[in-house]
Amino acid sequence: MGYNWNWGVLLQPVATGEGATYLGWILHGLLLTAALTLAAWLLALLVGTAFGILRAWPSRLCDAIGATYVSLFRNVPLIVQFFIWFFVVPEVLPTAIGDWIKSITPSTQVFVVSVLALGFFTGARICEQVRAGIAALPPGQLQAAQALGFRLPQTFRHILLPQCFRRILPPLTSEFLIISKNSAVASTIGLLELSGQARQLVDFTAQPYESFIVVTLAYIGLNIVILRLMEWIQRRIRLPGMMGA
Amino acid sequence: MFALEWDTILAARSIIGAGIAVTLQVTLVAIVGGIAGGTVLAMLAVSGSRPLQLFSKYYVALFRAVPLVMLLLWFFLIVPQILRAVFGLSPSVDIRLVSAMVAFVLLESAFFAEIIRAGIIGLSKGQFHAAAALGMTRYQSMRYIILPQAFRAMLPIMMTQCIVIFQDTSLVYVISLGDFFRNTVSIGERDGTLVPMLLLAGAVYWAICSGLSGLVRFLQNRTAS
Amino acid sequence: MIALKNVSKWYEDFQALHDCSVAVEKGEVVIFCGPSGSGKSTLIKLINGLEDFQKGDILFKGKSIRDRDVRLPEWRRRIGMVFQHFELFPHLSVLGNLTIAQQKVLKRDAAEAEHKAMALLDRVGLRAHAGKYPSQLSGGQQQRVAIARSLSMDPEVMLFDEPTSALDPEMISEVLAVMVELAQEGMTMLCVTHEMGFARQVADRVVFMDAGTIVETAGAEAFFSAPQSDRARDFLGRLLL
Amino acid sequence: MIALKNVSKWYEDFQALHDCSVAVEKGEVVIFCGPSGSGKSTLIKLINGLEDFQKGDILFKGKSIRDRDVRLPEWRRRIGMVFQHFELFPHLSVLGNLTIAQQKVLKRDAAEAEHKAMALLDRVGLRAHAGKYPSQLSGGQQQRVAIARSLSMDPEVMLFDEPTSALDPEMISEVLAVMVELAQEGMTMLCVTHEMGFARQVADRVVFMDAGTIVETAGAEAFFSAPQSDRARDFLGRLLL
Amino acid sequence: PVAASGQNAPLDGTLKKIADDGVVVIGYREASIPFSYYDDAKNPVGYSMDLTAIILDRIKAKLGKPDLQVRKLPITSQNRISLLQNGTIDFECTTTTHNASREQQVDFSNTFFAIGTRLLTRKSTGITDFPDLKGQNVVVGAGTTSEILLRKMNADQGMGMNIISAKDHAESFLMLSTGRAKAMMMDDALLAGERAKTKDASEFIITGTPQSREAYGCMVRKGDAQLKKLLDETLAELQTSGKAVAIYDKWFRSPIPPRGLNLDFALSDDMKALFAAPNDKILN
Ligand SMILES: Nc1ncnc2c1ncn2[C@@H]1O[C@H](COP(=O)(O)OP(=O)(O)OP(=O)(O)O)[C@@H](O)[C@H]1O
Ligand SMILES: Nc1ncnc2c1ncn2[C@@H]1O[C@H](COP(=O)(O)OP(=O)(O)OP(=O)(O)O)[C@@H](O)[C@H]1O
Ligand SMILES: [Mg+2]
Ligand SMILES: [Mg+2]
Repeated sequence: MGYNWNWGVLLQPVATGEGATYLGWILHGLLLTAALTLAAWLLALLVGTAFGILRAWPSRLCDAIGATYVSLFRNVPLIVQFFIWFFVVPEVLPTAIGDWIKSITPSTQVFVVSVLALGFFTGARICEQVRAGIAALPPGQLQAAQALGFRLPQTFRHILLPQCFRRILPPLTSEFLIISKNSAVASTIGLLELSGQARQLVDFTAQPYESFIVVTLAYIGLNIVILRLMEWIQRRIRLPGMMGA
Repeated sequence: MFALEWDTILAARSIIGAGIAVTLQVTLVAIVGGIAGGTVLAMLAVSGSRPLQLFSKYYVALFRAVPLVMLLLWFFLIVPQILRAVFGLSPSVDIRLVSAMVAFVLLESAFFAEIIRAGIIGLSKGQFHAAAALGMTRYQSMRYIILPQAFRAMLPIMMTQCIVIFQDTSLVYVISLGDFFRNTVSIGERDGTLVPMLLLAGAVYWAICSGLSGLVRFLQNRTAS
Repeated sequence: MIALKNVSKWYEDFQALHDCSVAVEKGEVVIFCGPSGSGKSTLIKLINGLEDFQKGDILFKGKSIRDRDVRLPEWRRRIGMVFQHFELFPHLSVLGNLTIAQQKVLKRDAAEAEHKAMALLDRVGLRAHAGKYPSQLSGGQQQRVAIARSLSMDPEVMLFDEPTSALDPEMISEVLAVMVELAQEGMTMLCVTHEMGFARQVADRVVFMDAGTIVETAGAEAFFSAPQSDRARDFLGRLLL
Repeated sequence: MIALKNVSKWYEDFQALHDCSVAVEKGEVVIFCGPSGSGKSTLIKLINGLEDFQKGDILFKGKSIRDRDVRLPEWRRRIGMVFQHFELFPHLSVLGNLTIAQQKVLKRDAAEAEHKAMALLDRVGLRAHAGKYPSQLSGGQQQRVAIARSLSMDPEVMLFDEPTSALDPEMISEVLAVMVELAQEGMTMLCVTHEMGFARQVADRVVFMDAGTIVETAGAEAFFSAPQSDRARDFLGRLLL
Repeated sequence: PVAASGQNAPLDGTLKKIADDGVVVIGYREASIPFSYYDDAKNPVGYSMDLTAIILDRIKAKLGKPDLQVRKLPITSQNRISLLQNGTIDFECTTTTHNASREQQVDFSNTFFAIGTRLLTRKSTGITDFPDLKGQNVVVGAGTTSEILLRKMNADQGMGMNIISAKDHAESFLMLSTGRAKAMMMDDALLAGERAKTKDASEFIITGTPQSREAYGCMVRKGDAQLKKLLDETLAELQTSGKAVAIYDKWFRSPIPPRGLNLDFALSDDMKALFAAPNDKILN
C-alpha cells in the first residue's frame, strides 16, 4: 500500500525545535492523561458524594436538587458538556470573570475545564451509586446511630458513608477506568493528552501508523495498571469477615 | 450573544436535519450491529471451546481499554482502506460515516457482549440441562431457550446502553463527521452564535435522553409489577 | 437397555462417583436412593450425557456413549429427563414448552406437535392450562407439565431426579400418580426419590448409594423389608422416622 | 421518668397506635408484650424519637418531646436503645463501636472513651474480643456488644426491642443474664420481649398490647397468674404452648 | 502536438486505474475559504475547485472519456495523506503545502498558489508584527506549518507566548473572535477568507512580516509520474496563458458566495513570479 514504516521517527527531535522528541511528546501526553484522570476522579468523588448525600438526605427538596443534577449531567453527551464548560461558561459569567478566565494560560484553562467536565459528568454517575449504596444499608443502622445521639450529619459521616463506600468501591474504581478513557474527549478542546498527541504526531510526522500504535499501546498499558491498582485497593479495604474476605 | 437567532437556525434546518440523520444512522447501526456482535461474542464466551472463549475475552478487554475517540480515529485516519476492501465500498462513499459505524459496532459489541453474557450466566444451570435433555443442540438451546431469557432479563440494561450510545455518537465530532452536534457547532461558529447553539444542542440531547430514560424506568416498573 | 460399567467421575479433585455399575432392563423401574451428596444426581446426569465422566463406560441399547458415531443431542433426545426444579422454560407458554423441542429437534410441523402436546396435557390432566405460563402454575402442575414435555420427545427411557422434593406435600401425590401410571404402562424408568411409598408401589429394584459408591442393589421388597448393608438400614431408619 | 399521654400514630393511612398511655417510674422495669404487629416496636421507637407521631405527647423527666428547646440527638443520647438485629456498625471493630459515639457525641477524648469501653466490655464478658469486627462474633456476643454500646452513653433509661428474638436458643441466656444484671442494678428499662421467664424474673409491670392499643397494664405477678383480658389470656396460652 | 506524445504512451498508475474504473475521486476541503468550501447548496467551490475542474476536463480528454464519473470526497488535514495513499482519493488540489516531510509519502505537482504566513488580529489590540505577541495568547491551526514556526519562534526567542492549537480554521477564528486569543497566525490567503466571513470584518487586519513562504501543490501518489505530468502541464498552461489570473480575480478580488463578500486580496509578488515561471519547487 506504499507506506514507509519509520519507527525511528519517534526518537527524532520535534519539528517545532522545542528540544523534545516525538516519543517525549507521547510520554508527556500520558502524564497529562494520568493527571487528568486522577484529578477528575477526585472531583467526581467529591461532587458525586455531595449530591449522593443530598439524594439520600431525608428531605424532598434535597432529593430534588440531587435528582436535577443527575438528570442534567447524565442526559447530555460528554463532549457537549466539555464545549459548554469551555465556550459557554465564560460567556454567561460576569464579563470581568469571563475575561479573566480567558486570559489564563490556555493549557491551564483546558486542563481545568477538562477536570470540571469529566468530574461533574462522572459525579452524576457516582451520585447514583452513593444513593443506591446508602439505600441498600439496613434501615436499622440509621436508627442505631440516631439512638446513640448522633446528629444526622454525624450519622452520614461516621456510620452511613463509610459503609456505603466499602460497598460501592468496585463501581467507584471502575469509574476511574472509565474516566481514563473519557479523558480522550479533552482533546476536542485542545488538551494535548494522549489522544491529542496521537493526532499532533500525525500532523507533524506524516507517519500515522507508528504514533497511533504507540498511543494505543499506552492506553492499554494504562488500563492494565489501573486494573491492578483497583484490585489492590479492593483487597486493602476489605473488612475481615465481610465481602468474601 | 445568547439570543437564539431562530431565523438563522431555520435557514440552517437542512444542515441540522442532515446532522440528525447522521446521528440516527450511526446510533441505529451501532445498536443493531452491537447487539448482533455482542450476542456472538457472548456465545463464544460461554462456548465450550477454550480458544473461542479467550478470543471473546481479549476482544472485550481490548475494545474496552481503548477510548472511543481513539477507536474512531483509528478507523478514520489509519485503516479506511481495510474498510473499503472488507465492505467493497465504492470510492464515493463517505468514509467517515462508515468508519464511525464500524468503530461503534465493534466497540458496542464488546459492551453488549458483557451485558448478554451476564444475562446468560444469570440463568440457572438447570435451563441449559433441560434444553440439552430434550435433545437440543448447543445452538438450538442458545437460540430458543437461553438467549430469549437472557435478553428479557437484560432488557432494561440494554435499553440504557442504547441511550448511552445515542449520546456517544456525538463523539464522531473528532472525525469531522457532520452529526447533529457537529453541524450545530458549525452553524454556531459560522454565524458567531456558538453559545446559544451549544445550549440548544445540550437541551435537545437532554430532552431526548431524559425522555428515553423515563420510558425505560416506566417499562421496568411495568414488567416488575 | 441402560448399563453403567465401572463408572468413576471427578469434579476437579473431588471424586463424586467411585466405580459404579448398574444395568437396567427394558420395562424395569429402578429407584435410586441414598443420603444427600451421595452422587445420585450425578449418576443420573451422566446417563443423559449432561456431565462428562473420566472412567468406565455407559451403554444405551448396547451402544457406548463414547462411540464415535454417537451424537449427544440424539442420545439425550431418546432419554427423557425430569428435574427436581422442573426447569420449564419461563418465556414459553405451557404449550410452547411442549412443542418447541418437537418442532426444532424432531422437525415435526406445528400442527402435529400441537396435537401431540395436547394429548399429553390431557394425560397429565392439564389440557385447560395450555395457554398459561409456567409462573402461573403451582409446583405440582409445573412438574406434570415437565413430565409431559419429556414424553413429547417419545423417549425410550425416563430419568427422574427427585421430581417431588421441591413440592409442597399436598402436590406430591398428583405428580406421583402420573409417574405410577407411566410405570404401569411399561416405561423404563430410573428414578431418584425419597418417596418410599411410591418406591414400594412401582420399583422393580432399588439401588442404594452412599458417598459416591453403589452400596446395595436389591429387589424392592427385599430392600425395604431386609436391607443388607448397615448404611442402608440406618438410612431407611431415619427416613421412616 | 417516661410518660406517654394518649399517643396516636399513623403510618400514612394505617393507624399503628391508638391513644396509648403509659408511665414508667425511675428504676422500674416494664415489659411490653403482645402479638406481632400490635405496635410494640413502634411505641418503643416513638419514645426514642426515631419516628414521628401525630397525636398526644411523650414526656421524659417531665419535659415534652415537642418542647421547642428539646434537641432530639440529646434526647436520644439520654435514652439507650437495643435493637432486635443488634445494628452494630460493621465497618468498626468492637472497640470502635463502643468509642465512636462517646468521642463524636459526648466529645470524650480517645483514652477516656477507650477506658470506658473496655470497662463495659469487661462487664458483658467480651474484653477479649475488643479488636474483632462484628461479623466475627456470634449473635449473642453481638447483642452484648450492642448493650455495652448503649451503656457507653450513660443513658438514664434503656429501651430493648426484642433483643433476643434473632438469636439461636443457646445464646439467648447469655444476653438475658446481662439484662438481668442491669435490672438489678436499678436501671430503668422498657423492654419488648417474649421471654416470659425473664419477664417474670425482672419485671415490675407488664404492658400488653394488641392491634395498636394498650389492652392491659398489670403488675408482673398479677399479669402472669391472672391476666384480666381475654386477649392477654389467649396470647399467654399460645406462648406457653 | 504536446499532448499527442502523451497519448501514445501506455497508461499506468492512477490514470490507468481511473480509466479502468471509469471513476475519478478527488478530495476537497469543507471550510477553506476561498480555496475549497461549501456554497449554499453544499457544493464545494473555490479557487482550488476551479483548478480541479479544469484538471478533470484534461483527464477526460486524455482518456477519451467525456462521461468519466467524478466523485468528490471531503478530506481534512489529518486524513488527506492516508486517503491518497490507500487509494481512496486519486489526487487533491486544495490547500496542501508542498514540504519536504510530506515528500516522503507523496508527490506534489507544480505549485498553484503561494502564500505567506501572517497574523490576523483585531485592530484594537495594536498588534502589528510578531514581536508584539510577547506574552500573548496566539492561536494557530493544529499541524500547520504556522504552528511549527510559531512554536519555534517562541522557544528560540523566549517570547512567552501561549500558543493555542485549534483543530481547524473555523475554530481558530472562534478563539480570536471570542477574545481567547489576541492573534491568529495562518496562511494569509486563508486569513483573508476567515476575515471575510465575519460581520465586522473591518475590525480585523491582516498584519505582520510573513514568517514563511509556502507553495500549495496538488498531491498525487508517490511515483505516479504520468498523473503528475498531466497536472504539471495543465497548471503551467493556465498560469502562462493568463487564465490563472482570471480565476484568481474571480475568487480574491470579486464578491464570492455564499454571502457576496470580497476578499480584496492583491496578487502577491510570489504569485506573479510563479505565474511567470511555473515550477514545482518548495518555497522556503
Ligand atoms: N458441579 C459440581 N462441582 C463440584 N462438585 C459437585 C458438583 N455437583 C455435585 N458435586 C458434588 O458431588 C457430590 C455428589 O453430588 P450429587 O448432586 O450427585 O448428590 P445427590 O446424591 O444427588 O445429593 P442430593 O440428595 O443432595 O441431591 C456432592 O458432594 C456434591 O457436592
Ligand atoms: N415504616 C412503616 N410503614 C408502614 N407501616 C408500618 C411501618 N412500621 C410498622 N408498620 C406497621 O405498624 C404496625 C405495628 O408494627 P410494629 O413493628 O410496631 O409491631 P410489633 O408489635 O413490633 O410486631 P412484631 O412483634 O412483629 O415486631 C404493623 O401493622 C406494621 O405493619
Ligand atoms: Mg441430587
Ligand atoms: Mg417489633
